[in-house]
Amino acid sequence: MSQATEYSKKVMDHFSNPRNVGEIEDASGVGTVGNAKCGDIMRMYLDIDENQVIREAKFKTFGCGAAVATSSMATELVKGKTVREALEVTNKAVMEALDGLPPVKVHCSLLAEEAIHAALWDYATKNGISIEGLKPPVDDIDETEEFYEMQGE
Amino acid sequence: MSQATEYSKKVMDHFSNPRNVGEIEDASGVGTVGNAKCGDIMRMYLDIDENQVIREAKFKTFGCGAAVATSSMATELVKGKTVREALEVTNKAVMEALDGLPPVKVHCSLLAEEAIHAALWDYATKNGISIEGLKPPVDDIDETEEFYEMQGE
Amino acid sequence: MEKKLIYMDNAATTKVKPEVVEAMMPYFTELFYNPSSTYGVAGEIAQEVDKARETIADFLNCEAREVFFTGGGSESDNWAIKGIADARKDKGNHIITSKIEHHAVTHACQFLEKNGYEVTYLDVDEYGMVDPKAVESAIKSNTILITIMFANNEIGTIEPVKEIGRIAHEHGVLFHTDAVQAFGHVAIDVKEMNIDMLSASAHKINGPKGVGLMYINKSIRISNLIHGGGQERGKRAGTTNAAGIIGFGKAVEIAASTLEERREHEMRLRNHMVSRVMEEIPYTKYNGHKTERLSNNASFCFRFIEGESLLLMLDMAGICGSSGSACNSGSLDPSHVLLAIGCPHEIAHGSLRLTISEETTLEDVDYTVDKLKGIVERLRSMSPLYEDFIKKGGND
Amino acid sequence: MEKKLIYMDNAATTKVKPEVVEAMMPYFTELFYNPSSTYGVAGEIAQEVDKARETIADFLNCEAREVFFTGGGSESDNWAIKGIADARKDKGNHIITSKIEHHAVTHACQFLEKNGYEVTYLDVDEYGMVDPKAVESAIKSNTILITIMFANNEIGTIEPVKEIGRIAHEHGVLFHTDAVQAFGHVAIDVKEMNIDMLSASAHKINGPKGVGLMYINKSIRISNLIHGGGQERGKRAGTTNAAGIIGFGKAVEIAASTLEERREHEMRLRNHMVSRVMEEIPYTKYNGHKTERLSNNASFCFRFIEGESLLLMLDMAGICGSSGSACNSGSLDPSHVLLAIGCPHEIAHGSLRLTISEETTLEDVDYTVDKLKGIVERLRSMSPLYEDFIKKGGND
Ligand SMILES: Cc1ncc(COP(=O)(O)O)c(C=O)c1O
Ligand SMILES: Cc1ncc(COP(=O)(O)O)c(C=O)c1O
Repeated sequence: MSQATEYSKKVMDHFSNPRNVGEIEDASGVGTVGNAKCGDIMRMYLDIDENQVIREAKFKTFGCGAAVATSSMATELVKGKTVREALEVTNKAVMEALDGLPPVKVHCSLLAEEAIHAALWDYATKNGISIEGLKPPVDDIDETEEFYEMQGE
Repeated sequence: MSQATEYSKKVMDHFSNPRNVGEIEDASGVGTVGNAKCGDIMRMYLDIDENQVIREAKFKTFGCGAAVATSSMATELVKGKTVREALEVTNKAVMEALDGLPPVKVHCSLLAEEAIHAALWDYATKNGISIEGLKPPVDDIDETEEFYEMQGE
Repeated sequence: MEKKLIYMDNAATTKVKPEVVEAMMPYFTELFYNPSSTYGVAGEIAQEVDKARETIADFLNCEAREVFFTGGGSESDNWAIKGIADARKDKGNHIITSKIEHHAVTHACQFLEKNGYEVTYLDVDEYGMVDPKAVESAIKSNTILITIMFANNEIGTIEPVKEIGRIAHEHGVLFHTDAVQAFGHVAIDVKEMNIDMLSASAHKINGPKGVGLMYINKSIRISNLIHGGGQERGKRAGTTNAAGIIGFGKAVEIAASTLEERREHEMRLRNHMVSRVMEEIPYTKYNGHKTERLSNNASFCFRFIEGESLLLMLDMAGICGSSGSACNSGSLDPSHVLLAIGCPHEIAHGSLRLTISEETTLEDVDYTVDKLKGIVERLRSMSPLYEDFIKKGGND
Repeated sequence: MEKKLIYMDNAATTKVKPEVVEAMMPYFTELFYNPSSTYGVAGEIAQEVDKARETIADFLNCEAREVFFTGGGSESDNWAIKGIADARKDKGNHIITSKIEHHAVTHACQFLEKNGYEVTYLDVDEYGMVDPKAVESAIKSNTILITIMFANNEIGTIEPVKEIGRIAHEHGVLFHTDAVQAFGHVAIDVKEMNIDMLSASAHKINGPKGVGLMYINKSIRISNLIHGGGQERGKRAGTTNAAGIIGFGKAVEIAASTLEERREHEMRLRNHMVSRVMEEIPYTKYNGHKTERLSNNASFCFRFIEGESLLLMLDMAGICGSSGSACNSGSLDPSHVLLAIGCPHEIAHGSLRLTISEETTLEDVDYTVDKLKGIVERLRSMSPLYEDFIKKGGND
């Protein structure tokens, strides 16, 4: 099925004009998730101030339209939030903010959630902080992905 | 496939205007071949004079377009012939005179040949004559028919 | 082709409606794209295909995702039977069908018989009715599928589908129905009628040839008949025939909205035709059920004459009819359906099927009966069987 | 949809030519009759269907009665493979194919593997070429069929079909070729090329979707995929899709008469496109064979970027292309063809297939390359893989 018509307007908007593309030098936290074999890699950069507020978020993504859009939306959603609030930006929140995703693309939103977590984990590790509810990033998310692919028919 | 276009013009002519339809009262010979189960029955009436010349031939046929046309052509071909000459009116001769038949209809021309033979046999029997080369009609021509059907793909 | 033809062979195929042609047209040229492609224009075509799917789903009272497009009714029938046979081969190898199914069903079943499956071909009564009780008795522990047609293509009899479906479900057996003749002519509610799978074909309801469908209840696992690309949710491969499907959708939309009026019109004319034929042409049998039959179907056997000759003469009079089913013309065997309802061979040979449409007029019908009368007389006057019958005093 | 689209996806499907639409039109309405019917008008349609069959037979250098119409390329492929598997099951159960076949072939083979057959999937070289010697080595005493595509749908490579056919015949094995991409684009002589069976599809050569064919050498016995009525000499049931077939015939007639000029035009533009892309876009791989390839096909892998994003951006620029094969879009797996020619997964994800036609202009090509260049740059600037690559100094 055609992606262009399966994607919501919001997804197409975030894909064609992605917000916050780029790198942050000396970022407080950087997380990279996904792998090239599966066709999606997201890298998220966070700049976090002393009050644990996310001042700035940037991303780079190798992946499909949904991967780009969810990355873009994820950066938008975490900006200005505290670390704790950012943890609550789930894949569902990202999907809802994008007016939904086609079933086969749900895994992209999961990847975005994981990218946030991975960047936060990096920040926590670097600063010796422990953030409640944050788990270490999985090395290879193949399994999770496959599970979610199956959900999407 | 459509019979109307598979049949030659000659076949369609003899089907739509069959020659010599009818009965001959007190015919010199009458022969009926085929069976209703297979969908074709031909009955041929011959009026044969003392010189063994066929003065008149008539037919009745239950069957498809080709059955009617071959019966009609067969009566035309035997009329005016001697009994011996009539024996040489083979199914091939009938087919050729009709500019050919579709493969699945070849058995009709065979039936026409057999109808002539059956009528001649009846004539020979009634008059105690033996006609060289004439065999008694087969009771059930199913087997022969099936053979010819197979030929016609 | 100047002379006007009276078309009385709507069970063989139907004319594509101008609205349907119009609906299809853009998808040959401007919108020729492959609906599976990524680009936007392709996606718009995919949406039109899905609209057709929804129209059809509404008509059948099922979900759009339970409708799968195929290349025709025969493909759907083959898919249903072979697909279930394969998917359930671990569960059993027995299939129940009837003696009056279309060849797409019977020949698919015969193929399976050569491959280790067992098939029960149920008898029908003199009207072509399958007895639901006979279906029930035939069910065994290894029965995996019951396939009984919705309406017969030759004699028009409508089968007790709902009751057969109920029985199938009671015994945990799947129920498929070949509705190629019924779809678009009779209201069908697959849920209410206990139908698990249903075959239909566009060209029988003023849609294009080469497009069919299968409704498959979403709970059913079936193997593909055509493997390959991911079209039709991975269940039927092949580049989506967008023009054909969109035409099919349009045809169903029209058929749905005209169902009742068509039925009434056809019933009125068909009944008039049947009364006249039965009154005016002696030694005639009316085949099929009196009431439980398709509104457009009339099927007769005229004794002492043969079907092809009859059709040729009708053709010369500008009337298109059929003898048995169109697929079998040119074959030398009499219809298996007529034999199954108990016609002797020689009577089965003299069959005529006239199937009208909403476009048929009273004049068409009266002209047809007038001509038919003369033709039957003429052929009988040439028939040795009739000669014998008369000589025997008109008694068998 | 006002903006002009540049269509570079002719391997997915093609626009139906106006002459083809015109040829089909009458068979939807005035001449809608079922070609199998008895009446004269129906017979005239049957004759037109047979004319199409003859046109195609001439084009392939076979007899008309060796051409069988189907519902598409996928059906033909499934028929060839499953039909021979069934017909020869007493002779053997081994099939030889390649790793780069269309899914219609590979998935049909996988289905057979679940049903007791054994399939050898031959490797190809980095250009996608099957080695005839490897075919020969794979033949065993129980081999019943070799099926190798004529030309690949993703990378355009033309296989050494004639040589493979020769080997097949030397060993008394049947040879089928999926020529869906090649038919109408490359001259094919089935006799000269030792082809026993060949699949083709109308919509790849400016004909309608939902119509395909199979050439089957007259000496071959094959089981039906679709059982039922006696159409197509009893080998493929289903009411004859007269409009579709007549359209197919017209498309072949045109294709036959324009073969050389189309090839030259396409080669010139394709080569220009490839040179520009390879010169102007770094880190790009040109997939497929340099010379033994379809004239309209160009296939690239752009490192560090992903295909769907690329396609979406091309779409926004009004360019229709494809990534892998159209049937698989939306799937998350990279193309099995690109993996088979040795592309690593992440590179295979960045593939783009551009397939031009006789209607493509030099301006179209230049516009496409210009846009493509910018899009690849933009996507790379967003790519973490590219970032890593550059940080490592541009070396792997
Ligand atoms: C090589 C090849 N084989 C088979 C097919 C299937 O053909 P169709 O879509 O007509 O079923 C295609 C195209 O989709 C193809 O490119
Ligand atoms: C009852 C029935 N089943 C199946 C078919 C086959 O449909 P199609 O010709 O579309 O393959 C037909 C008509 O030919 C039919 O009448």
